[in-house]
Amino acid sequence: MKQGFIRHFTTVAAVMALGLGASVSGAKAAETIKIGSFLAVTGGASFLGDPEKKTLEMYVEKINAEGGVLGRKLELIIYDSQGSPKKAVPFAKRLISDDKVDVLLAGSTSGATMAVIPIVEAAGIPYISFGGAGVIVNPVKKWVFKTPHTDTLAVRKIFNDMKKNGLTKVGLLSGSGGFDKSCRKQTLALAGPSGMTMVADETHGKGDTDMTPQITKIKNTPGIQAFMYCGFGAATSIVAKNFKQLGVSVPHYQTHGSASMSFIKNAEGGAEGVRLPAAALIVVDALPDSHPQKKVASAYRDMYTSKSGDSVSTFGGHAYDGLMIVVEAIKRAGSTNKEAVRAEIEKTRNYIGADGIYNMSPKDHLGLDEESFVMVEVRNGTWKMLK
Amino acid sequence: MSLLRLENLSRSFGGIDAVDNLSFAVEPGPIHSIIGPNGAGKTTLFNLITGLYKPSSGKIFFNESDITGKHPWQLAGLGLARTFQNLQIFFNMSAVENVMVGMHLKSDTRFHASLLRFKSIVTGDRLNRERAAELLNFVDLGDYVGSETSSMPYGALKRLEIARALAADPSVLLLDEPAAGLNPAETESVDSLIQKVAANSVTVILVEHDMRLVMGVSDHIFVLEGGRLLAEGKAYDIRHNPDVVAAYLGESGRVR
Amino acid sequence: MFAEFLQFLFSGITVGAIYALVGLGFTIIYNASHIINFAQGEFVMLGAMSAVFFVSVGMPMPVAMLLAIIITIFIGLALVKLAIEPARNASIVTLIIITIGASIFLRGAAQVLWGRNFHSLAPISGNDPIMIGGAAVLPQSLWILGSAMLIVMALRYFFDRTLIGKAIVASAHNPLAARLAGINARFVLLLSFGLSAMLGAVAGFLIAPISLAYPSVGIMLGLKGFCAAVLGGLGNPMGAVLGGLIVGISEAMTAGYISSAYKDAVAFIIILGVLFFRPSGLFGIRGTERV
Amino acid sequence: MNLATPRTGGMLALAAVIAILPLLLPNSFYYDIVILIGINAIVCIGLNLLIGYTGQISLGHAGFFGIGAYFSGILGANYGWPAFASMLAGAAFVAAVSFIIARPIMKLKGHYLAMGTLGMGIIISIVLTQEGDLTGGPDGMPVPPFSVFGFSLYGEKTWYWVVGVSLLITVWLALNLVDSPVGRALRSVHGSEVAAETLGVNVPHYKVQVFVTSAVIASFAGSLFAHYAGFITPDEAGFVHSIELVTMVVLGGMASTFGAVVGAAILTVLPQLLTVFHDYEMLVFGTILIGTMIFMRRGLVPTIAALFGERKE
Repeated sequence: MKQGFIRHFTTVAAVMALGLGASVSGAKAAETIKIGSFLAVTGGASFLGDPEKKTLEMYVEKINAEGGVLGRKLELIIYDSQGSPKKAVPFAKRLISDDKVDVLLAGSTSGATMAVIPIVEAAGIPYISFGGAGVIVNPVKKWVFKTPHTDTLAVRKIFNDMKKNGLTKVGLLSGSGGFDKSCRKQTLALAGPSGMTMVADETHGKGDTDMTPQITKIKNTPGIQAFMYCGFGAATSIVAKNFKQLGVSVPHYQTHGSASMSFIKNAEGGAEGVRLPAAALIVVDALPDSHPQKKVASAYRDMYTSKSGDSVSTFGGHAYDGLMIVVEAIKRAGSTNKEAVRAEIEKTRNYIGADGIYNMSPKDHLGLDEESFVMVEVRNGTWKMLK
Repeated sequence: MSLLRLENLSRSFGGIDAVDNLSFAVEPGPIHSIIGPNGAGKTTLFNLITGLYKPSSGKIFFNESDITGKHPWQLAGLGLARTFQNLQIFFNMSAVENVMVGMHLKSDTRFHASLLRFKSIVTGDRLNRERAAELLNFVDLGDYVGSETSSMPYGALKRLEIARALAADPSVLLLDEPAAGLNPAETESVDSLIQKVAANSVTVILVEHDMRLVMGVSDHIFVLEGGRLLAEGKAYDIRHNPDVVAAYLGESGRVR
Repeated sequence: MFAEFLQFLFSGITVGAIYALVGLGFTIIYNASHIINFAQGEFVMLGAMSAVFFVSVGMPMPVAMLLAIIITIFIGLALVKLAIEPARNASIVTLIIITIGASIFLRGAAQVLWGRNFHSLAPISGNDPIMIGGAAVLPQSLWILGSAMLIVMALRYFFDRTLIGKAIVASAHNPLAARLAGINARFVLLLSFGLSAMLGAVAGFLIAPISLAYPSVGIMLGLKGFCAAVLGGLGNPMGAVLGGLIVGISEAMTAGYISSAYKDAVAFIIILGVLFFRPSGLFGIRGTERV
Repeated sequence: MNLATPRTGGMLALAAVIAILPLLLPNSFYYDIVILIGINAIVCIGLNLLIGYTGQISLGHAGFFGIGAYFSGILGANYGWPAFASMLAGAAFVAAVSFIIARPIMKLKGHYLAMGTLGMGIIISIVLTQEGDLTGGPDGMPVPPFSVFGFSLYGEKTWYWVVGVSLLITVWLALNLVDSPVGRALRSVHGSEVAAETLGVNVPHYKVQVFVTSAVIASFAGSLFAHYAGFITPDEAGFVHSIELVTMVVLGGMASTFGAVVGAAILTVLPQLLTVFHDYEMLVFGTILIGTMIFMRRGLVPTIAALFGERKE
C-alpha cells in the first residue's frame, strides 16, 4: 500500500529536482565585472536585439584584450528574451539574484523594459535599457537609464522638418509592435502643440506582407501634405515599396526605426526620397571632420561592419553607447559598488557616443536632445545629411 | 399497445433510399430479430430508432409516444439502449468504468457536487461500482472486473458492450450483430446471454446474419430488403417464406 | 472612389494569392495523410531564404530557384523520415506538436545559417506596377496568382487522373485498405511531403519580392495559409485557393473600409463564421458519422 | 486511507514537494521559476480536462488567461477595484464569453476545432493589442499588488505559498471531477461520442461544460499571474502562449492531472536550461519537442507510470 505513495513522490520530486538542480550554473571567478543582458536576439524584434548582442560581444572582447576595466576582466552574460516581456522577467531575476551581475545592459523592446523596472528598482542595480519609449525614463526612476533616442525626440525632429517645408497636414501609418504604438502615441500627442494636424491614423498587423490598402486610404485623404510611418524591421521596406508602387506624391517620412542600410536595400528603390531622423552614426561619412561624433562613430562603424559583416544600424549604436557609459562610470567610481556606479552614470556629462552626445542628470536619465538627431534623406541608394 | 412502431419511415443518403417508407410495429414480447441481406437498411434503421440519424420522413413511436427527431441521450432516458455493429468501447477507461457510464442517467451528475466530492458522489460511485461488477458477472466477464479494456479479447468486448447497455436499465435493448466475428462457441454463449436478458423482462431487438442464432432465439422476425419490409412472422413461417429465401439466394433459389 | 475599391481588391488578391499558395501546401499533405503540417510556413521561408542566399553568392535567378526547391524538398523528406514516420498513428494533438517542433527547429536552423536580417528577392518581371482603372497591380502578384491557378490544375489532374495521385487520396481515406491494395503508404507520405515542400519553396521565392525574407516570415504565412486551407475545406485544392482569396480580400476590404487595426480580427471572425455554418469548410466533404 | 490511489498518494506527494522545495531554492530567481511553474500548471490542469480527458483541442486558451490577467490589471489599476473582486469579475466575464463561444465552436472536430480555437485566441490578443488606451497596447500595463483587507501580497516568498496552495486546490478539484460520474461522462466523450450519446450522456452539454471550466481556471491563473508579475502585455493572450500550454499538457501526459503539472514544470524550466546553447537554443528545443512526442507518445507521467506497471490516473 505504501508503494503507491513512494512511487508518486519519486516521480514528481525527481522531475522537479532534475530541472532545478541542473540550472545551478557553475562557480564564478570572483574578480570579473559581470555585465548582465537579455535581448530580443530572435523572434519579431530580432532586428533590434541581434546588432545589440553582436556589439556588446565584440566590444567586451576588445576591452578585455586591452586589459579590462580597473584591471578586472568583463564577463558578459546574454539571454535571448525573444522580445517577449514574459520571458524577460525571469531572465532579469536570474541575472540579478543568481548570476549576481554588477550592472544590467538589457531590454531591446520597451515592453520588456517596463516589465523589468519593478524588479530592478527593488533590487537596486544600475540598469541601462535599449528600449525606445520615453516612458522608461519619464517619470525618472532611480536605477533606470536608457541610451536610445525616445520617440518623442524623433517625432519632434520630424515635425520641425515638416514645418520648415510648410507641411502641416500629416497622414500616419503605424505597425502593431511596442515601438510602433509608442511612436504613434507620441505623434498624436505632440501634433497639436507642434501646430500639426493628423488627417489619417491607420494601422497594420505584425507580419503583414502588403500595406497598400492603408496607404491608398491615406493617399486619398483630402488635404494631406505629408505621409509618416512609425515602425521598424521588414515592414519599413514594404511600406516604402508600396508607397512608390501607389505613386503617392506627398513627402514620405519615417523614424529612426528605419535608419539602416537593410531598409534602403530591401525597398528596391522605394526608399528614394524618404526623410527620417537618424543618429550621426548612420551618415558618418557625410559628417564634416569637425563634427564631434565623427571619430567615435566611424570607429564603431568600421568595427561593427568588419566583425559582423552586416551594415551598421542605430540599434547597435545604443548598445555601444550603453556599454561605454557604464565602463566610464565604473572607472570614475573606481569600483563596481552599485550605488557608486549609479551615481557616476547619472553624472555622465558631454559623453560623445555613436548615437549622440549624452548629458545625463538626476532629472534626465537619457541625456540626449534633438541635436543628437540628424535629418537624413535617401538619395540614390544611400543616406544624405540634410542641413 | 405496441412497444415500438414505425410509420412510413424513410431515410436516404444522397439518392440512395437506405430505409424506404417502412412501417411495422414491435409488440411487447421477449426477442425480435430484424434480418435481411447486406445493404437492406438494418443498421440505418437502428441508427434512426436510436436518434443517431434524423429520418428524411415518417415517424417513430416508442410506447406510443412520438420520439421522431429526439436526441440519442433523450431516448436513453426513455429506456432505449443499444450495442454497435463495430465496437464503440471507451478504450480510455477500464471495463468497470465502461459499464458505470451506462449508469450515467441514474448517477449524481451535479457539477458542484462532483467538484467538491459530496458524500452522494462517493457512495453513489461505490454502489455503481458494485453493480457494474455484478453486471460483468451477468455477462460472464467476472474475471475481467479489474482489467483494462485495451487488453480484453474481441469476444469479451462484445459482451462488455451488452453489459454497458444493460447498466442503463433499458426496457428495450437493440443488439446490432452481437455475434459478428465470433466463433461458434462464443456465438452459443451470446445465444444464452440474449435469452437470459430477455428473461429479465427486457425486450431484445436483434440485427443478425447468423441464421442459426436468429432462428433459434427469435420469437418474431422482420425481414428487410432494399429498405422495405419484405415479411414478418414467426421463425418457422419466415424460414419457409419464398420471398425471403429468394431475397437471400437470389431468383434461381426461388422455391415454387 | 472606384479606383480606391479596385486598389483594395488588387491588394486583397495579391495577399490572397500568397495565402492560397501556402494553403495548397497544407492541402497536399492533408490529402495524403490527414496531417496538418504546421511547419508549412517554414517550407516557404526556407524556399525564400535559400533563394536569397544563392542569389547573394552570385547564382543566376533560375539556378537559385532550382537549388532552393531541391534543398526544401530534401528537408521535407527528412522531416518525414525523422519526425512524421516514427509517429505515424499518433493522435491529432501529438502530430500538431511534432510539426510545431519541426517549425521551431527549421526557424532556429535558418537563423544560425543565414542570420536574422531581412532580405528581398528581385521580382520576376520588374517592380513598376500596371495601372488598371486607376489602381496599381504588381506584376509579381499576377505571377503568384497565375502559378496558384496553374498548380491547382496540375494538382486536380494529378489527384484525379494519375494512378499515384489516386493512390495518395486512397491512402488518406483508408490507409489499411490502401496498403492491402498494394499501395506503399510510406512512399505516399514521402511523396506528399516532398510535393508540399516543393510547392512551399516555389511559394517562397515567388512571395519573397513582396513579403521579403527573414527567418520568422513563415509564422504568419503558415497561419494564414492554414486559415485558407481550412476555410476552403481541408483536402480540396480549389478550396484552398478560394479560401486564400477570401481571407486576403476580406483583410484588404476591412483595412480599407472598416478599421485597419482590426483587419486580422475580422478575417478570423469570417473564418469562424464559415466554420460554424459549414463545420468542414466551404467545399469540404461533409462525412456522416459511420457507425 | 489508501495511499496507492493517485488521489491521496499523488496529492501527498505534491504537497510534500511544495513543502520541501523552499529549502532547496537558493535565491529569488528559483522562486520565480517555481511560481511560474505553479501558475502554468494550474492552467494546464484545466486544459488537460479539455484535451486529455474529453479528447478535444484548443489552440486559443491563452486568450482566457489574458482576459483574466487584464481584468485584474484594468479594474485594479484604473478603477481601484480590490484584487478579489477584479479576479472574480474576470472569471465571470470569461465564463460568459467562453459559454457563448463554446456552443458553436465545440461542434467542430479535429483540425477544424484547432482552427476555430486558434482564431478565437488571436482575436482576443488583437483586441488587447489595439485597445491601447485601456490596455496600454503592446507595451503592456502595470498591475497593482494583490491586496486583501489592506494587506498586500508582495515578494516571491509569500507568492510561493499563494500559488502552491492554489495549485493543490486545483489538483484536488480536478481529481474530484475526474473520479466522478461527470468525469466518466467527459472521458466517454473522448472514447466514443456515439456510444456516450446512446447511454444518455448529453455530449454537447458536457463539451461546453468542460470548455467553460478550463477557460475559468485559465482566467483565475491569469489574474494570479497579473498580480504576481506586476506587469502584463498582450503576449499573455497570444497564440505562441496557447501553443506552449498545449505542448505542456501533451508533453506531461494527456488524461493525467499530475502529467499536466510535470509538463508545466519541464517546459517552464527548459528555456532556462537551454540558454547554455545560445544560438542553437531553438534547434535543441524543436528536437526535444519532436523526440518526446515520438518516444513518449502517451506523455511523460503515463510513460513513467507504465514503467512502474501501474495505470496512471
